[in-house]
Amino acid sequence: MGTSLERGIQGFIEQVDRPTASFFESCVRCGMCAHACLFYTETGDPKYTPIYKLEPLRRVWEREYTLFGRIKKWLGLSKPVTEAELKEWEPLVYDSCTLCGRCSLMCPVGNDIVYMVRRAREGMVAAGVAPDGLKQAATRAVKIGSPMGVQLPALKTQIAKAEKETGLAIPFDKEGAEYLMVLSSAEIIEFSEIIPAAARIFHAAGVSWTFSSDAFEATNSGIQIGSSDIATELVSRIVRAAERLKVKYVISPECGHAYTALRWEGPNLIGRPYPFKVIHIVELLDELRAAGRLKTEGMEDEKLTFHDPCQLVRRGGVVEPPRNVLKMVASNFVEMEDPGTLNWCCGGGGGVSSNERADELRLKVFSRKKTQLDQLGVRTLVTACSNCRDMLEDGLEHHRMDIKVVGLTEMVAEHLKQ
Amino acid sequence: MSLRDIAVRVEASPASRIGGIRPILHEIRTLLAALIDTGRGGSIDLRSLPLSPADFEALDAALGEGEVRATIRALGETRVTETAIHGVWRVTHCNDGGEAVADLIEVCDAPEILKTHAADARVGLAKLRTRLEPG
Amino acid sequence: MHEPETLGDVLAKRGVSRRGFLKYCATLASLMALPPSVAAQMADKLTRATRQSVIYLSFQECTGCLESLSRTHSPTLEGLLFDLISLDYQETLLAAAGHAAEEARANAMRANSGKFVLMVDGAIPLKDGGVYSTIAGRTNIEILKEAVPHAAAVIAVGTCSSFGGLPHANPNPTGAVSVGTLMEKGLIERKPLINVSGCPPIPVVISGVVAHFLTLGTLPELDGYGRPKVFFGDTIHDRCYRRPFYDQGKFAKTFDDEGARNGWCLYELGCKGPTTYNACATAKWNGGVSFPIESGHGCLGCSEPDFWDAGSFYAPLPAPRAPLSAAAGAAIAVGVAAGAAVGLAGLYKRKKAQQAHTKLTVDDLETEKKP
Amino acid sequence: MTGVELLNWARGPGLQIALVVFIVGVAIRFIEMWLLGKSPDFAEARGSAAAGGWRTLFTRSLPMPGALKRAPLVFLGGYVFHIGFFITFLFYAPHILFLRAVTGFSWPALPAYLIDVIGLVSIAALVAVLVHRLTDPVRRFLSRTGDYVAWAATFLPLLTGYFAYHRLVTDYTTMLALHVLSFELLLVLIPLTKLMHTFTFAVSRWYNGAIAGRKGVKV
Repeated sequence: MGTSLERGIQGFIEQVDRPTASFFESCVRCGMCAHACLFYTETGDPKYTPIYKLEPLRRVWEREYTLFGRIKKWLGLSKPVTEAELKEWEPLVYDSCTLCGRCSLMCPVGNDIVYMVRRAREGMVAAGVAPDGLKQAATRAVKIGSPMGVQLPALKTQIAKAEKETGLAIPFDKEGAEYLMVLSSAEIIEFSEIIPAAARIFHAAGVSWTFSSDAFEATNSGIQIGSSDIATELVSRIVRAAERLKVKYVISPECGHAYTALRWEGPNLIGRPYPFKVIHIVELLDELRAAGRLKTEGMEDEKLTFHDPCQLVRRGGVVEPPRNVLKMVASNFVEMEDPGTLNWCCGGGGGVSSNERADELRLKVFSRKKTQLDQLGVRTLVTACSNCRDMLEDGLEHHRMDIKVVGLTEMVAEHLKQ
Repeated sequence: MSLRDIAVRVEASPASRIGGIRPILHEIRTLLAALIDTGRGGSIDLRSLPLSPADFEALDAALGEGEVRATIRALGETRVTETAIHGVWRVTHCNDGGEAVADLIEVCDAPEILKTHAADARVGLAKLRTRLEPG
Repeated sequence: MHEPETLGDVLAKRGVSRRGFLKYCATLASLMALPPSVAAQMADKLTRATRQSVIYLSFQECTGCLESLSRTHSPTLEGLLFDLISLDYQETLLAAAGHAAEEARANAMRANSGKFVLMVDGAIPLKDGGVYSTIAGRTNIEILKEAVPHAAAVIAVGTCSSFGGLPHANPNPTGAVSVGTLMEKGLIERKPLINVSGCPPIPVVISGVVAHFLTLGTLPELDGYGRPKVFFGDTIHDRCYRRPFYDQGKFAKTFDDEGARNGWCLYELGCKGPTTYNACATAKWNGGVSFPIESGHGCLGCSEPDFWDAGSFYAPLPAPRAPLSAAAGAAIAVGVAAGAAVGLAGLYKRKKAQQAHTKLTVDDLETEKKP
Repeated sequence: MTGVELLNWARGPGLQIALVVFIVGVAIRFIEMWLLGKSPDFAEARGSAAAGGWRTLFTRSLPMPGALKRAPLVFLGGYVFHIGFFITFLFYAPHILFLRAVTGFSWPALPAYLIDVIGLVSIAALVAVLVHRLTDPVRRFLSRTGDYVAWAATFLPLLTGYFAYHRLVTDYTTMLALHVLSFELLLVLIPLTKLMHTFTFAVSRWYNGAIAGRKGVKV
C-alpha cells in the first residue's frame, strides 16, 4: 500500500501518549536542550535545537488531542502538517539526531525529548519521509538478514577462521546452551576479532554459549528508521531462535542500539515479556569478573580512555561494568570530560552513520569528541559499540588524529590468563 | 468635663514606641542654629507626623521643661512652655473642651501668639479711655 | 439686606481676640498641611474678608453630615466655621418652616445669585422620576436644577452627595446618584464642584475649603475624585501612626489580642486605610481627640466611592469580596467533565488510528530514484 | 471607571471569572493529557521507575553539570525569577491574607522590605530573561507569540505590585486594582499558554526519571 502523508499523520496520532503530551505541555521554549546537543554546540545553528525537531509531532498533538487545538482546527486557525513540512523536517529528525538522549538530561521541566524523537520517526517513516540510506538498510535487514547484506555463510567463514586461530570449537545452534550470542554485522565484517575474543573468554570462564543460524544479526534498522513494525520483525527472529534453543540469556554484542532494541524495546515490540534475559557482553564480562571467573594477566600501561556509547549508558544503564572490566586490564585509564551518563555522542548513532546525506554533518560535529580527546592527549580509545567504533575511526581519520580505537571485549581477551 | 478629667489614663506601652523622634531633634537643632545665625527660627507641626503617645512622651523627656510657662485663654486654652533648650517652645492649642487641636514646636525668641496684636492693643486703649472718662 | 461685614468685625463683636483667631488659623494651617508660618498671613487675610453666603440643601441623607458640622458648641474652634459663613438656608437649622422656609431659600438665592456656595448633602434619587425624595412636593433633582445655575460653586458634603454613598449601595432601589454624576450626565448645570466625602466628612475640612476660598479666592486643588488634595492627598494608611507596625509586619489578629493591646496594625482585621484617602489620621475627630484606628477599629473606607459595596468591613483588603467556593466547585465540575470528554475523544481517536494501522513493511519504503 | 470601582470589580466578579477560567482550563488540559495514559512496559526492569521518577522530580531543579557554564543567563535568570516570584507571592503578608481567605491556610510572612528587594530582583531577572530571549539566536528562533504573552503575564503582577508598594505611577488604589487584575490575567493565561508547565512539569519530570529509573539510569 506504500507510504503516504495520511499514514504518517495517523502514525503520529498513534504515538501520542501521556508522557508525550506532558512533555509538550511543559516545554517553555527555554532552549536549554540546544546546549546539550552536539549538533547545535558544534554548528551554532538554532534549527538543531532538539525540541524544534519535534514540531510536526507537536502540531499533530495540539490539533488532535487538546481542546484548544481542536477549537483552533475547527475555526481554521491552525494548518495541518503538510508533506513539504515533513520533508523539511526529515534532516532534523534523522540527520541531526543520534537519539543520544543528552537533551533529555538537560531539560529543566524534565522533557524526555529523545523519547519523542523516537516516536516522531514512526510517523515520518509511515509517511515515507526517511533517508534513503536507512530505508535501504532496513530493506536489506528484512530481506537479506542484515543491514549490511551479511549472510550466514559470511559468519560461518569468520567462525571457521576464529576456530582455527583459537583452536577452540565455537558452538552453533546448540540447544540448551546458557547464552545465545548475536553480533552486529560490523562485527562480522570489520571487527571480527570479537569472535575469537569471545570464544577465548567464554572458554576460559566456562560459559555455555552458542550462535544461532536463524538469528545472528543483533542490529535493528527498524529502531533506527523508527518503524516498530519492521523492528518487531527483526527482533522476533532473535526471540524465536532464543526460545527454540531454550537459552537463559541472549548476549547483546558491542553495539549500542542493538542493546536498546533487544533489551528495552524488544518485549514491548512483541507485546510480552521474554522467557530469557538480555545481557550486554560488557555486563556479562563484569559478572564473570565479579564471580572470579574472568582472570587476566598483564596491563595496558599506555594512557587510554573510554568512550561511553549513549545507548549503553544514558539510555541503557550500563555505566559501571565497562569501567570495572577496563580497570582489570588498563593501568592508566583516564575519564573523558563528562563521562558516563553525561557523555557526548560520537555523532553516528541513531542511524546517522547509515545515512550518507548526513556524512558531512556527522564528521563536522565530531569536533566535540575531538575536543574531549585533545584535552586528554590519549593514543588509545576503548569503546563497547561497533557503531561508535566505526564512527570514531571515521572521525579520527577525518580530523587527522592518530588514535587507535579498540573494542573492550577484544582488549580483555588479549589479557586473558593463559 | 472633658476626656482629660476621666481618671482612666491610656498608658503608652513601650511596645508602641515607633522610634521617630531622633529626626525631629535633628530638625530642631538645625532651626535653633538658624535662629542664632539669622534671627529666624521656624516651627514644626507635630500633628503632621506619625507619632505615637509614647513618642510624644519621649520627645517631651528629651526636650525637658524650661523657665517659661504661659497659658493663653482665647477660644479655649493654649499652653506655651519654653523647653529646657532655650529658644525651643512647645505650643499646644486646645479647644474649649481642653482637647489638643494643634501641637507645635516653635523655635523663636517668643511665640507669635504671646505677643499683643496692634488691633487688640487699640481695643484695649479704647477700653482704658472709657474707664478714665469722668463718670 | 445688610452691609457686607468683614470677618474681623464679626469676630470682634463676638469678643474673639486676634490671639484666638491666630490660634484658629494655626489649627487650620496644621490641618491643611501648610507650613505653620503661614498662620499669621492667613489670619490677616481672613479678618479683612467678608463672610461667605452659603445655601445648604439636604436630600437622601441621614443628617449625620450636618450633625458632624454642627456638633460642637459655639464659640469653639470648629464653631468658627459658622463665623466664616453666612448660612442663609439650611432646612434643619432654620427657625422657619413650611412655606416660610421655602421662601427663605428663594430669597437667599435671589439676593446672592452668582455668589453663594451651594452645599449639597445626600444623594439624589433618579428612579421613577425621582419621587423617592421630595421636599414641599418637589423632587430633589428639580430643586437642584433650580439652585445650581445661581451658585458660584457647589460643595458636595459627605459621601452620599459625593459618590452616592449608602443610598447608591447595591441594589440602589431609588436610583440614587451623586451631584457629580448629575453634572456628568448633563442633568444639572456644570459648576465648580468640590467633593468633601466621608460618612460623615470631617467638619474642619469644610471650613478649610471655605477658608481657602476666602483667603486665596480660588477653590483648592482637587484629586481625581474632585476632593481637595490637601485633605485627601494621602491615604489613612500613609499618615497612620500605626503604619510602622505594618512595615514591621506586626498585626493585631483579633480585637482583643496582645497585638491589639499594643496598638499594632489593624490591616488583618479589615482596615481599609491603605485605599482610603482622608485626613482622619491627622485632623482626627471629636475636636482632635481620636480617630477610628486610634480607638482600635480599622478604617471602613467611608470616604471612597462604593465603600458600602467593597465587601465586609472586617475582611482584610486582599480578601475576595465574595466567597469563591461555589464558583470554584462549579468550575471543578465543569473542568473535569470537559477534560474527560476531550480526553476520551482523544483515546477514541488514537484507538481508531491504531485499529486502522496496517503493518509497515520494507516494500512500502520506496527509495528515491536517482536520475 | 475609578480606581475603587476597578478594585471592587477586581476583588469581586473579576476574581470569580479568573478563578473559574483558571480551574476549568487547568482541569481540561490536565485531564485531557492524563487520560492518554501510557502503555505497560514489558522489558525487565533494572531499577525502580517510581524511585527514578521521584528523584528526578526534585533533582531536575538543579542544572545538569556543565549547563550553568553553557547558558548561565537562562539558568540564573530562571532561578531568580521563579524563586523570587514564589517568595513574593507566598510570603508577602497581604498575599497570605488573600490565600488565607481563599484556602483557609496561613503561615508567617517575611518582612515587607525583604519582599520589596526580592520583588525588584525578580523584575530585573525577568527583564534580563526577556532581553536574552530577544537577542540570543536559539531563544529568538524558538519563541512564539505565546512566549511573550506568558512573559508579560508573569512580569505584570511583579511590576504592578512593586509600583503599588512604592506608590508609584498612579494612586495606590488604582495600582492595587491593576495589580489584582494582572494577577487575574496570569490565572487566566496559565491554562492558555506554556504557563501550564506550573502543573505539568511534575508529570514530565516524573516520566523522564521513571523511564530512566527503570533502566537503572539516574538522570
